[in-house]
Amino acid sequence: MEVKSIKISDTPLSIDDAYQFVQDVSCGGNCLFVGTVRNKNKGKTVTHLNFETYEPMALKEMDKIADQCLEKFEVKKIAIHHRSGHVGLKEIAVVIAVSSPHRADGFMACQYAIDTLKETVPIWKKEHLEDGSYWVGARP
Amino acid sequence: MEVKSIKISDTPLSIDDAYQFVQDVSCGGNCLFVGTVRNKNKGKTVTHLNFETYEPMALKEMDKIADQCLEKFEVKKIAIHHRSGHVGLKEIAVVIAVSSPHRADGFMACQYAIDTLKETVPIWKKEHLEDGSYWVGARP
Amino acid sequence: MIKVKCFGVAREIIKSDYFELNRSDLSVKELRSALYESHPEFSMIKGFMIAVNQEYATDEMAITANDEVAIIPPVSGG
Amino acid sequence: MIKVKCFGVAREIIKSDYFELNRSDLSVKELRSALYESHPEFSMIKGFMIAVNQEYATDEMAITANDEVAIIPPVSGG
Repeated sequence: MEVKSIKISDTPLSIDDAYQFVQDVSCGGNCLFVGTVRNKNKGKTVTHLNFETYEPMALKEMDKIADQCLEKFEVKKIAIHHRSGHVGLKEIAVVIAVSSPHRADGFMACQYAIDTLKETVPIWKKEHLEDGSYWVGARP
Repeated sequence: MEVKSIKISDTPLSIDDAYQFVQDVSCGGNCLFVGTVRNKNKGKTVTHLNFETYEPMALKEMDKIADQCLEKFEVKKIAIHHRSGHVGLKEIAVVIAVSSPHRADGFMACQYAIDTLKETVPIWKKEHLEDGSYWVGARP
Repeated sequence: MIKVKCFGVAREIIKSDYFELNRSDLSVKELRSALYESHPEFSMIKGFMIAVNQEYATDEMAITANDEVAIIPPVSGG
Repeated sequence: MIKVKCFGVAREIIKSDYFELNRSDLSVKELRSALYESHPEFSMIKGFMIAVNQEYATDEMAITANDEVAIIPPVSGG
């Protein structure tokens, strides 16, 4: 039985796809994190994002995070799906879904996965503003 | 702007309904908890659940939880949807969705909401097994 | 006459959706005692709360005939 | 010849998807120094990691011509 779903997609992500993958008749708790594009960042007006990925390495790092979640927490299945390319306002940038017999582990695993993804997965976000664009987090 | 969606429904719940309600262009983080019916509990085989509700009071208590989340955490919108009646295996018993500018608050609010719901909201779960049924948590 | 709504295991103990008490006013504590007396099976469950007008009530609270009263056995939603 | 993949702000600094270094082997630390020397703009970003064969590499690691090498500027997914 496949317990990990790891994906980078240049087309819109579906919350239901991630949910359907993780949902399991042996688990009562499903925790999901859905990251979306917001219209403001530090007071500036955002028009859209562009995600650049080092795809094979990003998939490997996402897979490692999934393995860590399965090892550290009592989790049955995990999905980590990330967008690439042009992502508009309110669109989904990332979906993480976790199923677990006990909900506390599901929350911890889901939070661990998104926190770690933001630190280790080689994906870069260019934020496009009304008056320019910049690579998020690149400069001091 | 309505920031709370509180519902008890005798028909299947939709994750997307809860997500669409909370999603907001000012928020980058959406945390969801989806409680589903599992096939085993303490080694016994479950066939389905039946939820009985004291509906007007349950809605009031769910509304209080939403207010507490909005007050305690930096949360923009919250949805708390619960099923009533016959709920089959793998079906959704409860959906909680929270949008927040910062994800840590979203996770805390979502977990607070489901933990508190299980303690205070007058809803009763009858678990139907292959060989009988019982009210969950009623007896020592 | 005070009418008390019954849910879940309480409904099964009372064998009805409601319980009628031939009193015009009493405290929550007195209602509890009356229930344990008329239906000793209540001592076999984990306890119960009383709600008055759809709010959890303390033992000291007074109940009158116009109040909406309910027995709240241990909840198990979610 | 060692070919180094460039992403994000590194791609904009290098002005290409890759950077070619006329060496047959060197350490990660030496690659870093070579990059800072050829493109001083690297000192204006928060730093970068080097990946060798799609894994984060330490400064001591050796790079040879057959390795897949990449500059990993501060990541910002999610």
